[in-house]
Amino acid sequence: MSGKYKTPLLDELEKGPWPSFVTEIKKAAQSSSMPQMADDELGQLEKSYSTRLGYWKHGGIVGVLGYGGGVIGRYSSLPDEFPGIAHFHTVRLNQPSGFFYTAEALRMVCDIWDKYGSGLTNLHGSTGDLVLLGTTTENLEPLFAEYSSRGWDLGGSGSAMRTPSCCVGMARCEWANIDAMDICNTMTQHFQDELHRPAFPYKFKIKVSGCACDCVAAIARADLSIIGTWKDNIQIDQAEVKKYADAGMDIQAEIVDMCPTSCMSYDNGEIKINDAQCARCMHCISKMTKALKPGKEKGATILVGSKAPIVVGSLLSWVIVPFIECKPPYDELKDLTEKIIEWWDDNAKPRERIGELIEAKGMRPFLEAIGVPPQPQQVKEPRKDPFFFWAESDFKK
Amino acid sequence: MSGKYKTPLLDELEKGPWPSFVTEIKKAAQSSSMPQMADDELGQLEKSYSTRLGYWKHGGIVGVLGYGGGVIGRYSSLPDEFPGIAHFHTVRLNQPSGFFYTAEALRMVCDIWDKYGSGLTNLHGSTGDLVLLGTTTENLEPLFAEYSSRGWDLGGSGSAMRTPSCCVGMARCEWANIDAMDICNTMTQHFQDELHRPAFPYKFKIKVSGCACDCVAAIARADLSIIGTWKDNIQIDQAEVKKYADAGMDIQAEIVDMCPTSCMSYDNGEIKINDAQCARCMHCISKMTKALKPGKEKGATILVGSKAPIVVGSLLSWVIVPFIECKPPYDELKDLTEKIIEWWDDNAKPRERIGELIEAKGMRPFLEAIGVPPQPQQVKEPRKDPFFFWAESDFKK
Amino acid sequence: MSLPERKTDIGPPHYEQFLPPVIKNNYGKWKYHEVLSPGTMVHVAESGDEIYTVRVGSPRLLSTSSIREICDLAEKYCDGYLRFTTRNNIEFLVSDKSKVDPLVAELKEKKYSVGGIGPRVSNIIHTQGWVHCHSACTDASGIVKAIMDELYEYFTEKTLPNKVRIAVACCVNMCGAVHCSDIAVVAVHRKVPVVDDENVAKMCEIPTTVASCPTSAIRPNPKTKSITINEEKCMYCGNCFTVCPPIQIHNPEEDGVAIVVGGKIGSLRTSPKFSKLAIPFFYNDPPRWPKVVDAIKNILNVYAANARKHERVGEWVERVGWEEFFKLTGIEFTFQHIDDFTFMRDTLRTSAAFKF
Amino acid sequence: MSLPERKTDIGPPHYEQFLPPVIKNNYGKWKYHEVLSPGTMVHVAESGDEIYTVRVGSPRLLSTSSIREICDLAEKYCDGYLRFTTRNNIEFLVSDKSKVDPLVAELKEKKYSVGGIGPRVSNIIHTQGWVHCHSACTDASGIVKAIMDELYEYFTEKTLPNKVRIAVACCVNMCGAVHCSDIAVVAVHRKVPVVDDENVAKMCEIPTTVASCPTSAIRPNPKTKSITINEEKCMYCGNCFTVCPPIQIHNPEEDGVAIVVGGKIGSLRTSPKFSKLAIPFFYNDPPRWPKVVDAIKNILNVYAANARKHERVGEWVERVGWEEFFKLTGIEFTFQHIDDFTFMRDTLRTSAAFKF
Amino acid sequence: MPTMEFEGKQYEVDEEGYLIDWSVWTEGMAEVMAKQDGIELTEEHWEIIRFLRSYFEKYQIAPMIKILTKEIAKTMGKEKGNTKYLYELYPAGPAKQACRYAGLPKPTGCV
Amino acid sequence: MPTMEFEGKQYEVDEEGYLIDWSVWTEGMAEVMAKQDGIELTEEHWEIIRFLRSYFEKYQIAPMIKILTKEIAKTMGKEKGNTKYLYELYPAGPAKQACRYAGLPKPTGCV
Ligand code: SRM
Ligand code: SRM
Ligand code: SRM
Ligand code: SRM
Ligand code: SF4
Ligand code: SF4
Ligand code: SF4
Ligand code: SF4
Ligand code: SF4
Ligand code: SF4
Ligand code: SF4
Ligand code: SF4
Repeated sequence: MSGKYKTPLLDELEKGPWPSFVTEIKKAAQSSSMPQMADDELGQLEKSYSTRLGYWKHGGIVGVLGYGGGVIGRYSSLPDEFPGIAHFHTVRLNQPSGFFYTAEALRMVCDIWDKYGSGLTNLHGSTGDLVLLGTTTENLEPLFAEYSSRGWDLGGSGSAMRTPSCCVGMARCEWANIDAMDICNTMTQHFQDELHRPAFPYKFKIKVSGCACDCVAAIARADLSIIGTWKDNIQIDQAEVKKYADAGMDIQAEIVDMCPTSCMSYDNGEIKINDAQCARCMHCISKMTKALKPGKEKGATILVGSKAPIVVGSLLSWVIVPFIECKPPYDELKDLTEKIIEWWDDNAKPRERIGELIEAKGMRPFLEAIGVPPQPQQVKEPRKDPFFFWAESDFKK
Repeated sequence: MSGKYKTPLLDELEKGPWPSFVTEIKKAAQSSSMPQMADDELGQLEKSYSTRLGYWKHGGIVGVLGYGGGVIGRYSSLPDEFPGIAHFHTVRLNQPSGFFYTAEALRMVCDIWDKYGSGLTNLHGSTGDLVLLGTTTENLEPLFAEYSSRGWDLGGSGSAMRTPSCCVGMARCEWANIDAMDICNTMTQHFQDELHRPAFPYKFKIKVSGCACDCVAAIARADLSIIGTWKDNIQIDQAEVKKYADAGMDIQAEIVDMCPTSCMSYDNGEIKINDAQCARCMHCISKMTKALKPGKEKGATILVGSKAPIVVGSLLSWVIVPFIECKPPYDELKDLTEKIIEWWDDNAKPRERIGELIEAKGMRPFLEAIGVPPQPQQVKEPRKDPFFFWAESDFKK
Repeated sequence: MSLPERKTDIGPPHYEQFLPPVIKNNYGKWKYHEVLSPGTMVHVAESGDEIYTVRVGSPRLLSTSSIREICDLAEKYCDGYLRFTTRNNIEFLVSDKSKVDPLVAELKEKKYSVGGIGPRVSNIIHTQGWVHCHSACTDASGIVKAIMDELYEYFTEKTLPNKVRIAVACCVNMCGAVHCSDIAVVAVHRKVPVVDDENVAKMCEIPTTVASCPTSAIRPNPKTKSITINEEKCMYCGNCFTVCPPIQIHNPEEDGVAIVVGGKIGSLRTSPKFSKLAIPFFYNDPPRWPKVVDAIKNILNVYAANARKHERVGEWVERVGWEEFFKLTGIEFTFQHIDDFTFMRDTLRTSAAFKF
Repeated sequence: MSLPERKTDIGPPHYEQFLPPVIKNNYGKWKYHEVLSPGTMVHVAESGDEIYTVRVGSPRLLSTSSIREICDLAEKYCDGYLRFTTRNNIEFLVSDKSKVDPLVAELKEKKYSVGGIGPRVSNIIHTQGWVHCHSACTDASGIVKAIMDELYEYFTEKTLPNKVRIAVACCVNMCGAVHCSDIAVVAVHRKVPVVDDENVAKMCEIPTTVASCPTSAIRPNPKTKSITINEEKCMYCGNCFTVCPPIQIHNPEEDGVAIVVGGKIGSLRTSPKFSKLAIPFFYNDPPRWPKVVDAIKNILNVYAANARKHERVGEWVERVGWEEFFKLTGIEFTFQHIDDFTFMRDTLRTSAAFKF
Repeated sequence: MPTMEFEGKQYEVDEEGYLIDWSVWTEGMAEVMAKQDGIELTEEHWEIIRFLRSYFEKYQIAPMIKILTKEIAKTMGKEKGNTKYLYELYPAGPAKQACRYAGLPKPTGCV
Repeated sequence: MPTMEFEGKQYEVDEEGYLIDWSVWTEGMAEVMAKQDGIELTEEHWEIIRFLRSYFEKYQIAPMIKILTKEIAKTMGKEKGNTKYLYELYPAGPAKQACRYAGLPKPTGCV
């Protein structure tokens, strides 16, 4: 059913070694029960390539009953020219933590999607969802019924908790200090109502990484960033150190000299670490994984507030709790998260992310509301100007 | 005439090895023709020490005819209790560049001051003036007549050019890349009208340092900071390098490893510098002055905008012109300074320093107005957000 | 056909059911890993068990047909177990060592892009572009394809000083992690939006629209019941367009992309960093944006030639200085590079020490 | 007595007439210098000529009597030539080497403080305080005297890793260079100013007063023709008081001083730095502010014990981290330390790597 | 552009049935819209529609959900001041469905 | 508090002769003040006093010198639009002396 449009510009993008999304759009038309969708998607995209302009209307407000989110309404602004994509909504399926699948499960997702949608997907969306790209309003309810009955639920959208996501963590990584997948799954389940029924001032994202490598980029794009760490000493296997040296690693230059705190030394074939000075940055460990290991007293650092640049420039998340234990059922973490969200929800203006709110109100009211004391770990450096507030309570001291 | 008041608190500050300002106040009463001034100053200060409160009114508006600045009016808020300091104005005498004096000249200053003032001075004020502390309104005109007839003029105050100042520079420093004292003196003479007759939106300060050591703190407290530098290679005397090593200097640790650009090496007793990578920070030169010297192609970096924290936090000066030649009669420098001041004067609100104005308007209009192109040396790093302006002229390219 | 029973608030399927047995057995007990080739690695557990990972590139935009083909391969070599990475690559999870080489062979034969592990270019994080987003100021997928074709050998073979994370954002909403990428492309507008007063009055929340502007360029216009934009203040962010559709920001003549560099996410060695502006503008040039691709390749090559081992792009630039970056790459420095917004103070040079 | 002829716009006396001949002859041709003792150094010219400098501390606030005594010494040993430093020390410029030791001997005998050259504590930059300024929130001279008495041997004898520049500002106008000092004291208010409505209405420019507030805490009050201050927003900077005297900021009960550390001016090794808040408050405690003095001594000692040679206070702290600074000095970390103003973004920790 | 018929006149709506011009709304339109969705508007429904409408007329913006729930709690009792209750009345979501019935501009942005 | 007598009434001034309450000013006071300084107020002087006064009444702030000089240039000719001219008329400085005659609040701050 493909080949409805001539697409000379897009066809250029089928050349070259990297897999082509154009080919994928063409392929989608082959398996979907609604081939006209992918076809018209291709046609409209070709038009965009020649005019350098997109042809989508502003996001629509469609959804499934009982949920306020999970579907992004989308309508072509050229429905007469491309009727197959007059409706072209995306459905966000909440991915399993860590993006693990079986072939069987994925096939099921595909089968339902071919029945109700364009046959196009994103594996995965930037937030983490399994994104199904292109369906119509009338197909939403049946599609949801089929997916949900088979164990799949929708992810977040709108002014709501967004689908949490995480790195592969303990499932396949020797550095995971926390069970990122379990935490991610637990938080997702804990906040189901907040995820499906938008009632926040704006979006709220949670991401969980097992260590400071931060393989899910939590520190840059999550309102709540949970990053694993440890408290005690790095575990050293000197025999393995020797093997790295024997294999030609320049331990002094590559490891010791690159340690940001200069807390390491390398003498007589042995690495020594002054752990009190170690910042747990993961450099040495990651480059010598057989010889060095995180400590045993594990937990997480909680950071808050990162987001994209709108309105006044991007934010990276800020350290709020330097160390928190993270053991099932994660009550302390849930509790803290709830307090964080509550303060934000109570104080934010519409479309104000928590990072922006903290910036507007200052750290103090935020920390006081969530019951966290001021700590030097929360700042890179203390304030530079002499303009600081005093609360009545400070005078009693 | 001293001893009018009991000053048990201040007397405490006559103890200890560091010279005591209390003793100075007491001494002033001995030589001044108006001993009651220093006496009452002491009395009021003792009162401040016991009540923890100052007793001065807001700055007054006195001066000498034809000048708008140079005198800071000051009145005690307790004139009945301390009549000697009912008037207690300060006179700012413009110091000679580099703070050089002869005993003869200083004695002349003292003699006139004892005649018309309290006998108290500050050598020097923070801006650089020779500050005469405490006189009355009626004494201002005769005092000015005497000083000016003997070659002394007033310094700046109010919304005006302020008294420029500089480091000792070529007079006694082997690192001076520019003649800081000559530049300071030339600029002071060039801007006499602007200095004496306030017509600016706010104060404007110029400070000149001969090198990046910045011994006059120009980068932190001058609207226009002129700092000497060079363009070519650091001059190395390897024989002297050897002597430092022989004398026990750990050249690797103290010099090479502390070079911020890592552009030095030390091998076989010789220092090598990759001058293209040198930032001319002065560390190595200052610690090995017999072995290393600035290059020969000398000039200055022009920085703009530093100031104290009011209103929204301190500013350090920003690099505007990375390198400018500085030879008498300094036409290029004067010209640039005039353009800088003109743009500021045309655009600033009252009480807006030039750094604040640049912050409000952006670098572009400022640089365009003074005819300086954008250069990477002006920034520590390029902008981080994607929000940048385009002028019509940019589209023509 | 009657629909199956609808459920709500069940959340995602539990990940456990998708874990290969060797992972379930060694969960949280991995000892180390080794990168065997640009596309394969092995993780070894304390028990001695091993899991092999074979990674292949993905356009992320996948048809159900392609997913089924991938599933076939997973069943043939991995008992059906596979996963996706946080950068949208596909990972085959091979429990049986002997199947690794045959899998890789079949993948290569079928033209899959095996690679992306270790110090190289991995998949490009990107978002919807003209494929699906009304906000798009460029197409993401096309730029990504053009770049990855050109940098292909940095994915499949060549080694770099460290990982190089590339991203593309199709507008300044930056749905990827462009703001913290080693190298990234971000689409930007350059013209003040055009206001359709009649529809603004009918369709928009005026206070919301006014509040949306980062530079306070928007004022309500009581006469038209619409708004007016102060052209001097507008820096074309499009946030007003996001909240009020009749404010039109798209301008196909003058829209295009900027290139930013030097961001990073991990806290290794140096703190996470925002990307900084390297090149303020290229016109949209579909289908292959050749100048954009060249510019990125140039930056990558200069990095590869100059950085020390383990240095990320941003770490290298910060070591040598941005003035040196511009010199080495030959990129022109413009007024756009000088921050005049939130971080202005933080980015202007306040030191007499710098390189010429 | 008739007055001499009045002149205007003549500018300061030309420095040349005050230069010793050896300086005039070798102007711009100095080769090197050597620090001979904490209070003496020699500069050697290319010609081989030498100028010896003997530095003594000064309270800056000098009586004419004291200046004359200094002049006497200058005439006795230096042909009358002397200068002052940018930090208000006195420098005797000795052209005749043989006069150096006798000068030093006489100075010491007369209890002058010979020192301040090289890696030690030099004179404290400070300003008027209660001695002369209406804005003063503490006395500067008294604190300086108390500190210098305590740190005396760091001026006259002891060596530190590098120079330590101390400053005192008697209010946040910061007429010194407190904002870029190794260690500094800055006086701060802690209470919202009290508004005398009647006089504000009579004596102040309302728009100027409103505009003076950094946090927009001030609004005009049309009823009283005065202004009102939003107590929530005011952070006691006193700028409103500066432009409008009937707004009273002084509060002897709750005024006091803060201690800031880690600033520097020179561009050597690292960029110039602002000082950062170390201790948010001590009550004014005249005449000797003992807690302030102790706190400074503690910081100085911890620096001396921990910094590397040539490291300035700020360089040391940045190397070990501020969390370590608080640990080593035992200073309590409070809400006041966390920036909530201009530099907030720049100062919050955005990294998973830090010390506990 | 699709339209909606009401009392014999045609009104422009978008593809999701939102009135293009919020100012032409009258109460009867809500009934028509609800009927299309198979919803019978009770007093509880109206409570919300009226609040939305009056809030919008006062502030020119739709209230945040938390303001809506607070208001409901005030007028209808605390146990009803939550999203669950709102979704019972408006299964497609209060922001989406109730705003549409109330003739408010279609919510934009954050999806 | 010192006072100044004008038309038989006492007005509060500060130690430098500035009216404490700017609102009680009338033109005649300027004459009195000028006389004390030994200045004869010419039309040129009045030009400045009136401009200062009207500017203040409009904006509640004293104009910046550059605004004053621009205004003078406009009304009196370009060659007079400079500080030199102002200092000829008001040797103690326009900001200080003319503002005082015009009854404006005493300039504060920056000295
Ligand atoms: C689908 C997705 C991009 C993708 O191709 O992967 C996406 C797509 C859109 N994002 Fe996003 N965002 C997506 C992840 C992100 C991320 C990344 C993340 O979540 O980790 C960010 C940056 C992090 C953050 O939240 O700040 C992101 C920051 C934004 C913003 C800016 C928000 C801000 O506070 O600055 C907007 C604008 C808005 O909310 O109005 C936005 C808005 C949008 C909208 C809804 C456009 C709009 O204005 O209505 C896009 C819909 C596209 C479409 O037609 O399908 N999207 N968006 C991602 C969600 C898929 C998923 O659920 O997995
Ligand atoms: C005398 C002196 C302090 C001293 O003891 O040395 C001084 C004293 C005053 N300064 Fe200053 N400043 C003095 C150098 C400085 C410096 C340092 C410098 O010039 O290098 C600064 C910081 C640099 C800067 O300009 O930002 C400085 C920043 C201020 C400020 C804040 C200005 C700002 O833009 O933030 C004010 C407030 C104002 O202008 O209203 C101020 C205001 C004042 C006033 C006039 C108080 C006032 O609000 O009216 C003080 C008068 C004190 C008195 O009664 O004598 N003074 N003032 C210094 C001038 C002596 C001289 O001429 O040599
Ligand atoms: C599979 C994945 C996690 C997942 O849950 O999907 C993953 C897996 C691993 N990461 Fe990662 N990282 C993954 C995304 C990331 C990200 C996030 C991103 O790119 O958006 C980062 C942060 C990047 C940044 O800083 O900008 C990331 C920064 C690291 C680092 C730090 C590199 C550095 O020195 O700066 C390491 C350590 C290393 O490479 O030595 C690391 C190391 C690893 C190790 C070696 C961990 C382990 O022991 O298993 C894994 C294989 C490495 C490899 O691919 O070279 N991983 N890693 C992600 C693969 C993405 C991909 O397809 O390429
Ligand atoms: C006399 C004076 C200049 C003047 O015109 O008065 C001066 C003179 C010299 N300075 Fe300085 N500096 C003087 C104020 C400064 C200042 C300004 C200040 O403190 O307010 C600075 C910037 C301080 C800062 O960075 O915060 C300053 C930073 C330096 C440095 C950089 C030190 C460093 O490593 O950070 C050097 C180089 C050195 O010490 O090795 C230096 C070196 C020198 C040399 C060695 C230059 C030379 O070859 O003659 C002079 C004697 C050094 C000494 O005193 O130890 N001078 N010097 C000033 C003496 C002030 C005093 O009485 O103590
Ligand atoms: S973030 Fe750490 S624990 Fe998680 S996958 Fe990356 S390296 Fe492993
Ligand atoms: S984890 Fe980082 S800080 Fe700690 S020893 Fe290793 S390299 Fe150094
Ligand atoms: S700034 Fe440089 S040239 Fe001037 S005195 Fe200091 S070291 Fe010498
Ligand atoms: S001047 Fe500074 S940057 Fe240059 S070589 Fe010396 S230490 Fe290095
Ligand atoms: S970055 Fe912009 S254009 Fe791209 S998907 Fe996100 S909102 Fe849409
Ligand atoms: S595009 Fe951005 S800056 Fe311009 S008016 Fe709209 S919101 Fe304001
Ligand atoms: S710092 Fe403040 S109190 Fe001290 S002299 Fe300057 S203005 Fe006056
Ligand atoms: S003290 Fe400062 S912050 Fe407080 S009202 Fe006055 S100007 Fe504003």
